[in-house]
Amino acid sequence: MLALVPATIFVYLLGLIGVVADGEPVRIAFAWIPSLGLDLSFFIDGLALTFALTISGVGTFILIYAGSYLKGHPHLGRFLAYLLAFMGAMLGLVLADNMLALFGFWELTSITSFLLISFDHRRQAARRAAIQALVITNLGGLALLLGAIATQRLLGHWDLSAIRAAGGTLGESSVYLLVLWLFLAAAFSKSAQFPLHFWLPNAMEAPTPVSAFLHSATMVQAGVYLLARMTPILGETPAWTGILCTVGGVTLLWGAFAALRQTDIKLMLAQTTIASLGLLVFLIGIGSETALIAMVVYFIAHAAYKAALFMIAGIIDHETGTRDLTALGGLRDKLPLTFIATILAAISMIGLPPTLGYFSKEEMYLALFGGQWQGILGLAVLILGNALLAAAALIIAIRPFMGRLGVTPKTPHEAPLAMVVGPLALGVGAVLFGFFTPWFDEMVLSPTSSAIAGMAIAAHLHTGIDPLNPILWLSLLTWALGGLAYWKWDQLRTGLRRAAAAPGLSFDHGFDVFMFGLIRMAGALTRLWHHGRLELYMLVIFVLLALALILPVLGLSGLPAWPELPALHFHEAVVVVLALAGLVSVLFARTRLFAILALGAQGLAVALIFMLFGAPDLSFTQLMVEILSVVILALVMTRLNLDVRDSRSLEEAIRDGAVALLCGVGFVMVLLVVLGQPFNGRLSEFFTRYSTEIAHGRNIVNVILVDFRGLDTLGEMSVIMVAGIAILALLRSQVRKPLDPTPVRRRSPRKSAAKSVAGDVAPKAKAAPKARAGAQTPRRRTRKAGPETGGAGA
Amino acid sequence: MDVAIALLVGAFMTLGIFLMLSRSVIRMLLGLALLGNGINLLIFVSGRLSREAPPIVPPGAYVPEGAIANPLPQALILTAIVIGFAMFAYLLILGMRAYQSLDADHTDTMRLAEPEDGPRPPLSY
Amino acid sequence: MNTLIFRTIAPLIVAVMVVFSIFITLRGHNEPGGGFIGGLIAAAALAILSIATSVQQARRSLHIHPLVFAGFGVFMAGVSGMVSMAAHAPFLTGLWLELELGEAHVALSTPLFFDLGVYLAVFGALGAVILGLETDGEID
Amino acid sequence: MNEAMITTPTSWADWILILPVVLPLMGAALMLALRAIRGTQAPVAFLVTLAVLVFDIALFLRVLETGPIAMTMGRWLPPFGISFTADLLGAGLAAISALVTLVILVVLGAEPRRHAGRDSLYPLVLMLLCGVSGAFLTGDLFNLYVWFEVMLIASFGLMAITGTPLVLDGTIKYGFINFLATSLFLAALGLAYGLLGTLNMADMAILAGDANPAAMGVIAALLLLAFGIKAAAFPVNAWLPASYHTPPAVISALMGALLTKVGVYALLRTLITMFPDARALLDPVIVTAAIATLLLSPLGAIAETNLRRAIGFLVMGGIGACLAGLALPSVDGLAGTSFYLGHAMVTMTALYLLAGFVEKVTGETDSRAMGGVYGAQSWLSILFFVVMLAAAGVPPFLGFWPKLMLVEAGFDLSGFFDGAPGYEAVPLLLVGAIILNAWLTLIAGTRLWAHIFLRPGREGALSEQPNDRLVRLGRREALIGLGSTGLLVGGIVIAGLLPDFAIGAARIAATDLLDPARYLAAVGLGGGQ
Amino acid sequence: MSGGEILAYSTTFALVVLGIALLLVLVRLILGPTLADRILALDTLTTVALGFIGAIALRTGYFLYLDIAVSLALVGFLATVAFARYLLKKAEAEAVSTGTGAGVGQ
Repeated sequence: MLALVPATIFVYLLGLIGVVADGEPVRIAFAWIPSLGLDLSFFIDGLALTFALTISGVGTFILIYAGSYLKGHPHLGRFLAYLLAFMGAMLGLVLADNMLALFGFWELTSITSFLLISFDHRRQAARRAAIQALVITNLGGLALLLGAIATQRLLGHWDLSAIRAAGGTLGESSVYLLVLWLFLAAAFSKSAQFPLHFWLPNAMEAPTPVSAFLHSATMVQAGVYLLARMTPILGETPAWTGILCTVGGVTLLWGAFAALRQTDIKLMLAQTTIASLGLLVFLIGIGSETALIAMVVYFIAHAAYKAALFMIAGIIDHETGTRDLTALGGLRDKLPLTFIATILAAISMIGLPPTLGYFSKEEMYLALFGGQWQGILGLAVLILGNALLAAAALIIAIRPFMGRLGVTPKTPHEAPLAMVVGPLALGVGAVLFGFFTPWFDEMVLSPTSSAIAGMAIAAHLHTGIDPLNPILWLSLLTWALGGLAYWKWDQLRTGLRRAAAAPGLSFDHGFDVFMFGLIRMAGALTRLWHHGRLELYMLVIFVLLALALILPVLGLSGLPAWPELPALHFHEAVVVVLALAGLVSVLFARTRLFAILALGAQGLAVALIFMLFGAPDLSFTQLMVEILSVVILALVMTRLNLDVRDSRSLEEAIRDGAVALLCGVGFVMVLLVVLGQPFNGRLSEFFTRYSTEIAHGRNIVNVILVDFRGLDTLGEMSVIMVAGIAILALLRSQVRKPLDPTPVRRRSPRKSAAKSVAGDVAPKAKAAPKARAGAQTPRRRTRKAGPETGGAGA
Repeated sequence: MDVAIALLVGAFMTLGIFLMLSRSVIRMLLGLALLGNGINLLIFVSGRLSREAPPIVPPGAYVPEGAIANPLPQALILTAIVIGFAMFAYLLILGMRAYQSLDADHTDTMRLAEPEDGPRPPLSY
Repeated sequence: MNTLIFRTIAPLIVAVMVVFSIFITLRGHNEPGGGFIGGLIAAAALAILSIATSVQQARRSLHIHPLVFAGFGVFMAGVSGMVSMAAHAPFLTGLWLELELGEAHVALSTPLFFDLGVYLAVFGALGAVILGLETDGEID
Repeated sequence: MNEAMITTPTSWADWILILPVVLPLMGAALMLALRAIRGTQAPVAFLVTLAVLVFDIALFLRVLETGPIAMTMGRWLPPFGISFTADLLGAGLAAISALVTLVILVVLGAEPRRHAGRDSLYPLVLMLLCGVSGAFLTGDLFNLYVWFEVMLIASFGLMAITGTPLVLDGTIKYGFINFLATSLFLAALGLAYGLLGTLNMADMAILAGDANPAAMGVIAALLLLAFGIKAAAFPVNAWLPASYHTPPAVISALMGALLTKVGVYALLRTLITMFPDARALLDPVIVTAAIATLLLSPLGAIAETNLRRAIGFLVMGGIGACLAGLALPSVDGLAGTSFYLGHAMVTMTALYLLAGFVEKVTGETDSRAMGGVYGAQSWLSILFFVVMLAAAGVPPFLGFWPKLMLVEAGFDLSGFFDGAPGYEAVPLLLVGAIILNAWLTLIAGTRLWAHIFLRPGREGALSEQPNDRLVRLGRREALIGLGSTGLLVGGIVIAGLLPDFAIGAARIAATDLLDPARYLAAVGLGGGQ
Repeated sequence: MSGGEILAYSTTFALVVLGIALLLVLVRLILGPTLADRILALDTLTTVALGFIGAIALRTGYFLYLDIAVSLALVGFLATVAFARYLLKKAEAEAVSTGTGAGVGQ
């Protein structure tokens, strides 16, 4: 039923084909974020339409297939929802005109891909594959973001259509290479180009419909799409051609060889997908008309046969319980419809006429034929790659179906129709297209390749088979090589396996090394900075404090001058000495009580200083606060057996002392600077002037407190109130302590502690069985070391 | 005299910070109290000092006769003293509770939230 | 501190201190003093009472939980600031009402209530802390 | 009277400026005063917060319409009275604070078991909201200090409310370092007063230009240090991961949402609006701190196994992004920071709340011992996933837009893509750090997701076995608690899809931050000076 | 010599003497040797400070300082009381833990 959604979209888009082929791209825009100048704009030209049709077309069959493939799975609904979400994102990606919207859809495809790969989340391999895919594609996505912003900065538009319309190109820009690499990083990561290719085979952990849809036909093609899309803006430079051809060629060969190494059908298909992606990138890199035409044809052909083959792999897996090519065989009679579909898809993959695969091969050889040494090298790469792919196709088409019936975990039966219809239709389609080449040329190929190249291209596929055409001989060579590779597959496979194992290190393993290295480094750094030692946290702060105080003064004004101010009187000096003596006594106090006493003496001295300099209210308050502090300290100390002596080693004490001294000196210096400046007393003058007249109070300080700046006081009294609440809560929390599951190590000798034990044990005993029975009774004083208390006490 | 008090501020800060860097919670609290007093004095000096003329308007007058001490810093410090006292009381009792629960007032023993030999992050997916 | 002298004298001192604290608060607008200092003195009085007799006794003599004082004080201060809403003035605008009660001349003002609020808040919160310290916070 | 007081009457509508502070204050006071009536606390707290939210939104809309507005307490002429001044940034952040507090109150109300310290919980939450609102709306530096202290003491109370040894340890670190930070703020304030002779922020902004540069440098550096600690900027951020995971999850949510953001707000207000000259001197420091915070925080999240501690590191990563904006003082950069602040408040609340549910479901706090939540709790899993992506800044979720603005600001300020030959390297470094941060955050998020949700069982040999310790959430909790969190997340998603309004507002806020003329005019200063 | 001058001289003299007293008390506070000595020193310090405040009130003519002196006199002993209580509690605790009545002091 859900398949109706993509089907409808497909039909709708099909209706646009004529319009687009007439050279009238459709643009739809909604005002999205006017403040950033962003429209949510969609642009449908040939390129977008081809991709969108592929996505919705393949998507239709995939959804039909998936419903049957995962029948009875508890999370089928979840799966289909993710799949639909992915399809929406993918369609958005290819249709989006705005680069930021494109980036958004790009990331959405990564995320939905993550969810789909990890669908079978019970296996670590699936989780690993999902994370790997997301981590790699997300890094590429971020590069895309940077590239998009840079492009907008350089060319002035967010909309690609507007850039193309203005003929914007970055080829001559001084930062061209940087921007190019940003886009390439995005495309290569998404399209699994060497050396970022390794996530794609792992992504085969996903259920087969996902592999068929995301990791062959659509999502991985997003990188190809991006490159095609950016060709008019970034392309046709030596760097472009060089990088794309090199990377694409290497990927093609790497994937093709790796494919023949596999025995798992899905993995083999995944590797051929990598190879095909390399091929597409290679063709875009060449960028000539024929190459682009070849690329478009190959893209369509590949999407059709690869999706079909993946679905077939799924059917085989589903029906036999294994995907191992060496164990399979003789399924021809058991799965006749599947066999037909396989043959059709394989023909296209091998590139036999009259399939699309054939045409694409012809075109690509044509594109390179007769070039310089680069062309010949490229041609060789293409032929070798295509030959290996053909071998893989032969293997997949023949091995499971011919020969003796293999011993498989499940007895094979033909799959339900819903599963077979997709591969069949796609296989037939791949073949049928070959018979409608004129229509195909006009309606699909020309608009698409024109859109890529940014200029009009009239595509024309060479349908005739002309023995004099050297290209045909190249095709024959390809098939011959492919046949040879198929014939010698077993030897080849062993050899390749040995070669792959030789370095002892694979890219895939490298990812683990990177991730675990990152995690280890993260752990080490975190332990380094967040070690849990309060005194060092503080030390950092005070070092910064010293720098903050000293550097600006030294840097901007030099050592401050000693301002000319009146000296102290004797009694004032005595008070200062008292303060100092109090300070030093606090430092050297050997017992708690002495420390408190010294603190009191120092506080008294401060109060006297306030008094001597005309601040009776302050003095008053300071005295009261000091006395109450001493009282509270004494009350607390009676309950504790604390040692106030310094436990620092001498070196630590010197270090701390130096930092503290620097801070102190810094404060003095900045105070001297401030004191050297004229004072702006206008606030106080105002308060003095109006205190009595308007606020009716003669005590100016009090008037400031309750009237001029009453809000401060309101906040302050609420601080006091909250402190009261908080302290009571804190104190009350300790009554529960004897009920801790862990034994109490220390208990104050007071009687009330014993009382509270006696009073609290009973309710706990009553409450415990209830709690075990699951009743959520709010218990008053019992504390449970549950999750909400942060698992404390454990 | 401003300079003398400024120097006193420096002494308060130095000793307060030195005490705050010690590992005993109770000493850190004493340091915090000293630091608070130092900052109060700093505000006091910043508002410039004058001797023995409280900012009080004599009865019957509208404005005080002659120069008076700057009233605004006094109001600010008064607020700061009371707030500082509330904080001091809270932290003191927090320290007491921590002592009772963790069995020492030394920061070395306070490693529950960030265990000394914390778990290494798992190398898995 | 169960010495006879202290136990006998303490209530007297406490009474004097409480009266003195209110006095200091009320005249704070014109002379040194005010809600803070008053509240601190009152809290000190409570501390003396609890040391001289017992926490339970001190708590009983208050009748109300000290935090209720604090809450009420803050609430009162807030209300005294809100009154100016009626006068179309901003928050915490001082409004004065001069009452002539026969011979006496009484000036009622929002700053006065504000200051009383401060007194109650300081007294309540510190009283709660001082009493709570002796009883693990269970001072209901 | 005219030379001392404002004589124009204050209409009742103007009170929306002060009510977000006064209402929770009086609500909390009333709760204490009427503590005999216990059952009323939760509904009262809810109603008060709802009222605050309504007033905040009204204030925000009004500021959007008319520009910054001010109310000077006691009718005294500014700068003599305390001016509450709301610009779009302050009003917006205040509104978001009220919103997240409301959600948290709902989640709290839906919990089956009452927390310890029940009598104090609701007053403390309200006082925290009061302090936060005050800090966002005040226009007076000393008053800001007072609200910081209100906030601080309320957060102390909340954090230690259960009084377990773990919590006490966390609170000691939190308490000492944060109180030290406010003390340093006070010292800077005293020096600023001694130098400028005024406390009103607008007035200070006017006078700061002519003041002694050395002293201003010290003041700005002290403010940076003090608010940097508050905001949890590297390297003075250690208190955050040491403490945020210790209290119950709802309280973590409240703190993670509000406290550090106020620090960033104060940095913006003081260093951008008030002392731009002094900030320029500190640029290298800010840049270093921003880059280090951006890079080290997600690494912490990768390394950490305790779920909520890991989230604490994510909170800090967000702070790094905000600091990056501070180091990119253009309209785009500051708008990015402003937007990010709002985003981080909502997202981190949601993340902590969801972490709380996860802890309830699994009965564990350590992600190594968790597992299998995906199978058991689909909604919780999806919500967590979405919020994680929002935190990582993956489009189209909310976190993406501010990061985009920051990156754009970095590009613009570097001049690298202008085509002109010379360029600044530092903004590009910041851009790189932001991008790497997004990637590392995603790695951290997916790791957490894989371990807690995807993996069927706990770490070790049993990891492929289903976790048999999972508990179902209570009906009421699942419906109301998770439901309200879900609404919050839904809001994040919708705001991420339609960010135009937020971006526009952030732009206006940033413009006012950079050019305080409208701010000064609202206070009644700056004309003719 | 006028009355004012006499007052000025005598208050200066008083301040000097009180200052010396303050320093002497300080010596006792620091040297101890027993805790009781130190507690008494702090108590005396409060008393001397009282005198100090009084002298300043006389010297400046601001009698409002006397109010502070009054309240200091009222409240100042509280610290001493608290210390005394502390010593008692400590002695009690030691008596409980060691079984012997430990003396006051260290």
